[in-house]
Amino acid sequence: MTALPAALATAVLVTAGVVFFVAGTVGLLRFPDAMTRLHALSKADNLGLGLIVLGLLPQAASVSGALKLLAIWLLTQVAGATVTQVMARAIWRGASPPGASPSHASSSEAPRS
Amino acid sequence: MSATLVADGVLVLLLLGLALRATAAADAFAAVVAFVAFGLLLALAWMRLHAGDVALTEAAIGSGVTGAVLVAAAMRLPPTLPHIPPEADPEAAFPKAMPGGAARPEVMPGWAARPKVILGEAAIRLAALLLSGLVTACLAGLVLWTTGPSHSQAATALRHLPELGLYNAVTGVLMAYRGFDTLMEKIVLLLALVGVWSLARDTVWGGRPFPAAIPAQGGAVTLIARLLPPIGIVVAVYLLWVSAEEPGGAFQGGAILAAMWLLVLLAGLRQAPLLGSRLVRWTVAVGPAIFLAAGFAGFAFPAGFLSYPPGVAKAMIILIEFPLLLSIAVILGLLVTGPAERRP
Amino acid sequence: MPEFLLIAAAVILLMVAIGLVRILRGPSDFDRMMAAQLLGTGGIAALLLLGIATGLPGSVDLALVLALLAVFVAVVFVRGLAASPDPSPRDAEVRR
Amino acid sequence: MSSLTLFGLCAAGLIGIGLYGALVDPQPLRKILALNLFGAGTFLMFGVVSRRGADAGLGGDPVPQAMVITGIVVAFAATALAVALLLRIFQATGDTVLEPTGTGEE
Repeated sequence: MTALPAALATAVLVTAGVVFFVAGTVGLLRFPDAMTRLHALSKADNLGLGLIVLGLLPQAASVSGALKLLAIWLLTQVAGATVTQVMARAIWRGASPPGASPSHASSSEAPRS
Repeated sequence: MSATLVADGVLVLLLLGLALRATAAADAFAAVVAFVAFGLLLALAWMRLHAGDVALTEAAIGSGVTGAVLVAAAMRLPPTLPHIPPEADPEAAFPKAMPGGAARPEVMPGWAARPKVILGEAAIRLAALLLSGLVTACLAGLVLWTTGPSHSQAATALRHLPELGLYNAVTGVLMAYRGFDTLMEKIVLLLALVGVWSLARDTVWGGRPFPAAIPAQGGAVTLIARLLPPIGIVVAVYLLWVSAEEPGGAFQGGAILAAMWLLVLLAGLRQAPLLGSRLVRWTVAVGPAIFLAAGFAGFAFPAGFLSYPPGVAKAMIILIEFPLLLSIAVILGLLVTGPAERRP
Repeated sequence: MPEFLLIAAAVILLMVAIGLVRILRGPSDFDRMMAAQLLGTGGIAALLLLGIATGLPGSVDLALVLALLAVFVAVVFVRGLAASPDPSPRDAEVRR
Repeated sequence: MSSLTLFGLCAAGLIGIGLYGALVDPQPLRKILALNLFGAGTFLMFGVVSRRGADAGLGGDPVPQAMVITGIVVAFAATALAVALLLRIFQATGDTVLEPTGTGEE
């Protein structure tokens, strides 16, 4: 169906992407606190999805389809990075006042009110 | 084939698990998170059912915009039941120590003191369980029992599409074959908006939504709110444009536009509009009004209400759909922001 | 090739399912949001894999829409829509 | 067991879960959420019917699909109205609980 080099590239890149998803999930479950878990999540977000989109590029049916895939890739890269930053800041602010719990006491400035 | 079945099986189990989580979670916020995740996966299921248009609608409206409404409500309401008997200490009812609220009580604390109610409650739960179990069993039996192809109106719906210049059958059904439904649905949206607006206190009528102005955020939120809306606008117009041939449409595009607008409001880059302003009222009304006018224009031709004259059908549909896109976006956004809560 | 992509999609969905334990366990709402974020990303990946493997029309468009909405939802979760404390005194008492 | 049957069973399950939640949960917000799940299940059932009606070269019958799109939008409108009503009740009374029958004041 597809040329061998293209199929090979897809297989390698998609597999690598899946590996990052596995790593991200394991990290999300096993890491000790919110910040480190966020670190794990961002790996799945950026590298996992990025590699899979790159891997699917050779399989795209048309040039416009490939361009759309690239647009998705760009969008998720930028969005993933900024969302991670937003969340990290909210976690940081929510956790920082001594003795205050993130989801309750600091409701006037951080994270959710 | 079996790989598809495995993927679908995982998807179905995930859907059911998230639905259970959304009903069983003690914490309202956790339930809403599960619901949004559920909607996202449901879009995948719609894709697998070869319903791309529905998948887009579910993702944008069923999960995205509905999720925003529910999150806003979950954050303004107490996490569990606020109904505390006078002697109970609110601190004890809602311990503040656990960040995620893991220690919050599952049920209303007052119930523990009322054994009679517990009995009644158990009976109600059992009856509800039996009833919903019965409904599920009947439906499941129906699904397993009837396996053949179902009666289809696909051919009927397709018949007139070429004359309309449309190749996406779902758009064709929405705009022509059952255009009356679509018109009515706009009216329902408008009525819902009127209903939401009517809940404002008299003193703030015509004012702005949200109890106070949202301050500008700065940082990454502002960056996203500046970066994403231009992309979102392109995607929304694209979705409307391709809806003649591929999955897409005014609702899906409108929901994306609404999400982008809400993003800008959340970042504090713009203030929510005065609900009494003439601009808001006109924007909300223009799409449905043009649709209605086009419907009445159908009387000028032999076919009657909501019929499109041959030859100019496609131009007319585009003329109807672009104002609709704008109106839908504003209506959806205003349904999320809610009634006026501060003075004009 | 389609078989391989489908298996990859199933594995990712499975991973996402396991990650959802975080929605269940928390402990903080941020952990729940992270699990939802992972679900969004994994959902987009699975959708692209499924769509390209089985040639579903519009799957790439849906992925684009999901990518946009995932950001929107994440910001809504973090920021909240009601940006200021509610005037009702009762609310302050039981506020999350 | 085909994929389509799986989705049909999923729809039946969702309807059951949603119905149970809407009947039993005393919090109105959670009732609204459960009703949305109920609706999602109903729509999914429609989707299965639509897919079984695949005909004339289409992946599914477009008429149920269009009805589901309308349904999702109307469900959203109803949800938004219900939530606004709930928030207003909470604002006015400081309470959101629908009293269980037969239990007044303590």
